[in-house]
Amino acid sequence: MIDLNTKLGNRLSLSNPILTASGTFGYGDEISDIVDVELYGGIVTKSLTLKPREGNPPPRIVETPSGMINSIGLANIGVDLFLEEKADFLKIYRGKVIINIAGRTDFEYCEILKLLTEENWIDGFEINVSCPNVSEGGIEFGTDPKILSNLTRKLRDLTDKFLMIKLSPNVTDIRIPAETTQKCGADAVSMINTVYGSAIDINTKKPLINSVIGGLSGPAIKPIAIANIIKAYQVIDIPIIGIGGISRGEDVIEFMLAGASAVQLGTVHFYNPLAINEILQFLEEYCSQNNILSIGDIIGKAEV
Amino acid sequence: MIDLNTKLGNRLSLSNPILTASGTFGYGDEISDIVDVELYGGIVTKSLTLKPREGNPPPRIVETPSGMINSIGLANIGVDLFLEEKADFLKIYRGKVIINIAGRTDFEYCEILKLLTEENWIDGFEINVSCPNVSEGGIEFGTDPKILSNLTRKLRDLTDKFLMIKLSPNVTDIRIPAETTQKCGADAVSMINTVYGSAIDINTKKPLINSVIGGLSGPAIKPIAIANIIKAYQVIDIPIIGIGGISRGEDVIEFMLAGASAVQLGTVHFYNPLAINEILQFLEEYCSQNNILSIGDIIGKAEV
Amino acid sequence: MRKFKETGVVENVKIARDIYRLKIKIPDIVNSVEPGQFLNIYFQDSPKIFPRPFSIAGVDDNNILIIYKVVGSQTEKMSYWQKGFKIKVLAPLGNSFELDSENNVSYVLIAGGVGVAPLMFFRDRLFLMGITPYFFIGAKNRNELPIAEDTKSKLYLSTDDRSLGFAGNVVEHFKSMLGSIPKPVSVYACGPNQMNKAMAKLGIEQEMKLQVSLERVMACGLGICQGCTVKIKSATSDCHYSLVCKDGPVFKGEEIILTADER
Amino acid sequence: MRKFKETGVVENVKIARDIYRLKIKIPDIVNSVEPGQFLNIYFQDSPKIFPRPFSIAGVDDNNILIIYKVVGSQTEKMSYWQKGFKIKVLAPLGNSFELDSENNVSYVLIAGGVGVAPLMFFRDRLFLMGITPYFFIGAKNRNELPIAEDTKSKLYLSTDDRSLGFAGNVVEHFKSMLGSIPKPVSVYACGPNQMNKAMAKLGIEQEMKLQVSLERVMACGLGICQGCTVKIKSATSDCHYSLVCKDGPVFKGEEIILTADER
Ligand SMILES: Cc1cc2nc3c(=O)[nH]c(=O)nc-3n(C[C@H](O)[C@H](O)[C@H](O)COP(=O)(O)OP(=O)(O)OC[C@H]3O[C@@H](n4cnc5c(N)ncnc54)[C@H](O)[C@@H]3O)c2cc1C
Ligand SMILES: Cc1cc2nc3c(=O)[nH]c(=O)nc-3n(C[C@H](O)[C@H](O)[C@H](O)COP(=O)(O)OP(=O)(O)OC[C@H]3O[C@@H](n4cnc5c(N)ncnc54)[C@H](O)[C@@H]3O)c2cc1C
Ligand SMILES: Cc1cc2nc3c(=O)[nH]c(=O)nc-3n(C[C@H](O)[C@H](O)[C@H](O)COP(=O)(O)O)c2cc1C
Ligand SMILES: Cc1cc2nc3c(=O)[nH]c(=O)nc-3n(C[C@H](O)[C@H](O)[C@H](O)COP(=O)(O)O)c2cc1C
Ligand code: FES
Ligand code: FES
Repeated sequence: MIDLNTKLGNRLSLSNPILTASGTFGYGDEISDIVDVELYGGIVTKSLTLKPREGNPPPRIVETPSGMINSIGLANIGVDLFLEEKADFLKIYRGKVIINIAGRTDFEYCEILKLLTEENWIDGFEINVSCPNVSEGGIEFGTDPKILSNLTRKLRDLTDKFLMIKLSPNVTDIRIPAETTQKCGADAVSMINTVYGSAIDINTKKPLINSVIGGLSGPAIKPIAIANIIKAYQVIDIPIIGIGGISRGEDVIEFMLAGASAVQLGTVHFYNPLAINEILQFLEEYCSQNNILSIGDIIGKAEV
Repeated sequence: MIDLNTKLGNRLSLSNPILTASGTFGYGDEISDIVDVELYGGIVTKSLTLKPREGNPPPRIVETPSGMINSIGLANIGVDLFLEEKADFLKIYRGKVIINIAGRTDFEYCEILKLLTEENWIDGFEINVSCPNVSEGGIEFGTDPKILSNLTRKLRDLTDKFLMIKLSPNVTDIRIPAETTQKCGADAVSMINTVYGSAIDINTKKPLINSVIGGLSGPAIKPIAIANIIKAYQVIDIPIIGIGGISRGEDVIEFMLAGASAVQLGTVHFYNPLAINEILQFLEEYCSQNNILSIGDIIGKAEV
Repeated sequence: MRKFKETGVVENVKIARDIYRLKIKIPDIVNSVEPGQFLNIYFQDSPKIFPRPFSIAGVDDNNILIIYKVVGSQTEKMSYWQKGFKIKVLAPLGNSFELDSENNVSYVLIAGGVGVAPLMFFRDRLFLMGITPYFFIGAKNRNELPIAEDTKSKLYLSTDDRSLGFAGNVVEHFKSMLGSIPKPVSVYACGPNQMNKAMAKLGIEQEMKLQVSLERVMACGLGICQGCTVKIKSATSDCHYSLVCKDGPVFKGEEIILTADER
Repeated sequence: MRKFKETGVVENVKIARDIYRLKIKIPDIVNSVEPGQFLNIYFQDSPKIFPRPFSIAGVDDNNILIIYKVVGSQTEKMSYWQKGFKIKVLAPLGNSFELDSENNVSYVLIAGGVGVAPLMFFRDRLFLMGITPYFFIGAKNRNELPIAEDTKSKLYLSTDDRSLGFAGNVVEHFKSMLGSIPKPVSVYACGPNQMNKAMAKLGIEQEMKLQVSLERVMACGLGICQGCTVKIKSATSDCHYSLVCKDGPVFKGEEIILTADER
């Protein structure tokens, strides 16, 4: 037996390094009839906002070569309904529960965090900073170091729970937001959120995504995720949670060698809902074949 | 017969909107036995540097989902040998000849341009600004608006020929370099150059690209290219030459609807060397089916 | 209960131009599937990553039937599958057609092209209950008609190119016959968006009970990606988004707001 | 002259564990291909975009033969190809083995696994010239030996697991026999990197004439991407990069600098 325990700083430990990625696994209960949710080290929920959101008009998704673009527009049930409807399931869930939070203003992020940090069945927060900041003319929270550090500090002050910032790859230099969030007290960073992408229907001349530009995910972006993780790993000490196109056990190893302490499965849930089973089996095999006693030993061990 | 003539500003006209992408077609002569080079509106050469370069150590290429990463390291024969060995072929070539230039300092770019702008068989220049500027601590020319405008202005002063700046997608906001180059007198921008990417061999723990981080190209990046072109088209008036994962005639139409006046074929030459034949045939069919008399009529016509 | 299964192809035969019938072995769910439900087929090693949804067109003791048309690369691959080929499927998914609450209604099924699939399964169910429905099937031309005769329904065929049956589309055909079908009618439709729109309009005009099975591009088919939205008008809200894969694919005619820019 | 062709599979048979022989119809080039050259096979609709290079293992009146081993997804797909399946190929590519300039040399061919392919073609040529070469073939075990007997060469087989022939690898086998092969020898080798390295070392130690066919990951196979570089020591330069697809795949033993970190 390989030791898959994963410590993400001082505030969170996982029974294995595989989490779900926000927006690709609902709140855990939706596909628990198909996938054994207990196999994951933890669940990261769909982004929650203060009020429920209908999300963007269709079309919201389109297939692209080895990937997809989505523009769901943060459709979600809002924090109140979440507590009402989803808490029961998540309370008895044995893995860790990480709530992904999105907002339009610092105030919104803070309000949600305040509401949720009291709940003892919640183990931590992932902050989706790829949202337009309406108080700052729509610039994304994650792309401006000042906006990002303001938000991170405020959130850090409000919770003693695990706090992770989810970084966008749509920046010139990922090291800047990575360093910023570490400096402001975040426990970890997760990366990458989706990459800007678009597609046009040549027959109707309409964008295949109603919001025109959406987020690219899936295997196509895996090399982009790896590059960003390698860069970030060189400048920060807090754990990196790797995301982007992970489909197989091999990919998990690749992300960890690049510097990820844990990973999230996203789009793969759509094309292979039972990926987690195959991945855990592969990790066992890889580690025993390579005499690795604890999966944590390979973090950042790529000879870059 | 559809009118495929394409005017790229006042300094360059093409018989059709399909060019080759730098580094994926050599200098035109290398695969002229397989592909009919006259079918292209023009050839964009492999990046030329002042002195010959051996390029990076292997491995230099790796396959990724629907794409590839390369780090050739600008291996090229240098401007002198180029003039000696390649001019004869390009002089009799009936399409347009666009020389792609790379350098480490403003001086290097300027020297090459000076040497080449006198040659009357050369129709224009594409400037590869995804190179580290050694005088500015290795920051890429393309990512800093000041460095980019300095270089563009200097080059503009040196030539009356068609001058196109090739933009990198590895920036927070593509509109900034796009506007910068327009302001500094460039005739056109081409986009996108490759996206940062990396991959690691999980058995050897070594990067699958010697330089660790290389450039991602191929169908995987097509949505990224489309998104960048849509954004740039909204802020600049000079022509955009679209690049990134184009494989089929459908893709060419998609790029043009997004705002590209012409396109370049890159990685597709590796997996379908005769793509140009299929693409030209498709353009004819699409235009006649949709009652388009001149291909130029569709530029930017996506209802975004 | 929906299940993710690795299973095998039992039969794959061409039944019309570009149209095939595929039999897939899934013994443990055949008893729980309902007409209107669909399944997901998964593909390995493809640049197209989404599973493909297909309506369940029938069941026998061990197998599920689907009827599919070759329209792109994945359905083309399917057409090459031979007996014994291993595939992964998730079934059953989505909701189903509801029987009319009244007893003496005329059941009318309206199918455009391969939209015939879920309605054939529904027809089987009705027939088992002793009901012989009216079955209108339209296609572009006779070569694309998935079935030519039927013992379990009163079959009405139409072709756009006049090559067989009624000359015109299936909605026109139905409209032309409406007078001679005993009232009240309960109508079930499945076809291309264009046809579904026309049916929804007709349903409201004629104040008919109507259920329509819709199609949307789906990433998951499971209700988790929130990608397959359709605008719905319901009793409680004027307009909101529903998920075709989870709240559908079957919707009441009066619920549907099919806007111009939806695919 | 290399040509890009859409053509068809003539035969595809299993000849050993995971090893197949594929016959492809390309009548207009069979007369111009040389032993050592390779071809590109192109794949449609795959997330792996590179064509796959394979050595030409022989020709007949109309066809080119290759011998391939299933090692990943594309070679697996190939193993399902049936007679008549349409494929796109580009051939011939690369340089070829050079005959020794001297007359009375002993030709020795050293193959590791499917490295046998180009050497079988070379053996055919030698045999036509009245030369019967020494042919050393090594494999992990007897089930992976591509050929078991040969009338056109003096065949020497070895297996790592001692299941057939000499017990050990093919380089050791050759070394053990070197004393009994009439000098001078001219050696031609093709196999995994490990073997090629060992051969290059042996070649220098023994001052043998040696030609080695190398493999590298290739994006284009055409000499345009500059991706398939190998470090070469030549008369004019101490060390520079050559392209395996264009300057190779055959290199002189003394040219090769195989560094540890190359794949
Ligand atoms: C609930 C549901 C039930 C369906 N039942 C059937 C059925 O019984 N028989 C049948 O032949 N088809 C059915 N379809 C449609 C079927 O899923 C598509 O034809 C198939 O996905 C096309 O795959 P492809 O790769 O061959 O084509 P692609 O190359 O992906 O696409 C070809 C064309 O089909 C459209 N298309 C692609 N995916 C979908 C999709 N998920 N939904 C709708 N249109 C799509 C594209 O927009 C394009 O115009 C159903 C779809 C849904 C959503
Ligand atoms: C000049 C040349 C001649 C060759 N001749 C033959 C031959 O006659 N018979 C034969 O069976 N094979 C030959 N090969 C190797 C063959 O090209 C690979 O086995 C094939 O590309 C693997 O494809 P895949 O998708 O099945 O495997 P993949 O999944 O792509 O890879 C499986 C393994 O093969 C390695 N590999 C992948 N591509 C290449 C490549 N281009 N070169 C070397 N290793 C690779 C990978 O690193 C990996 O370890 C030759 C290669 C070259 C460069
Ligand atoms: C349909 C869909 C919905 C998503 N919703 C969210 C979200 O609500 N919040 C968030 O932070 N990320 C969201 N993401 C991004 C994923 O969590 C993940 O960062 C991204 O998809 C890259 O990983 P992948 O390639 O493994 O999917 C979503 C992704 C997809 C495909
Ligand atoms: C092997 C290879 C070499 C390249 N060399 C150059 C180069 O020398 N100069 C340059 O500006 N771009 C170079 N590029 C980038 C391409 O010109 C193009 O911008 C990029 O590959 C995206 O287009 P594609 O997806 O169609 O290939 C190279 C790309 C590849 C794949
Ligand atoms: S397809 Fe994912 S929610 Fe319907
Ligand atoms: S594979 Fe492209 S140059 Fe050799």
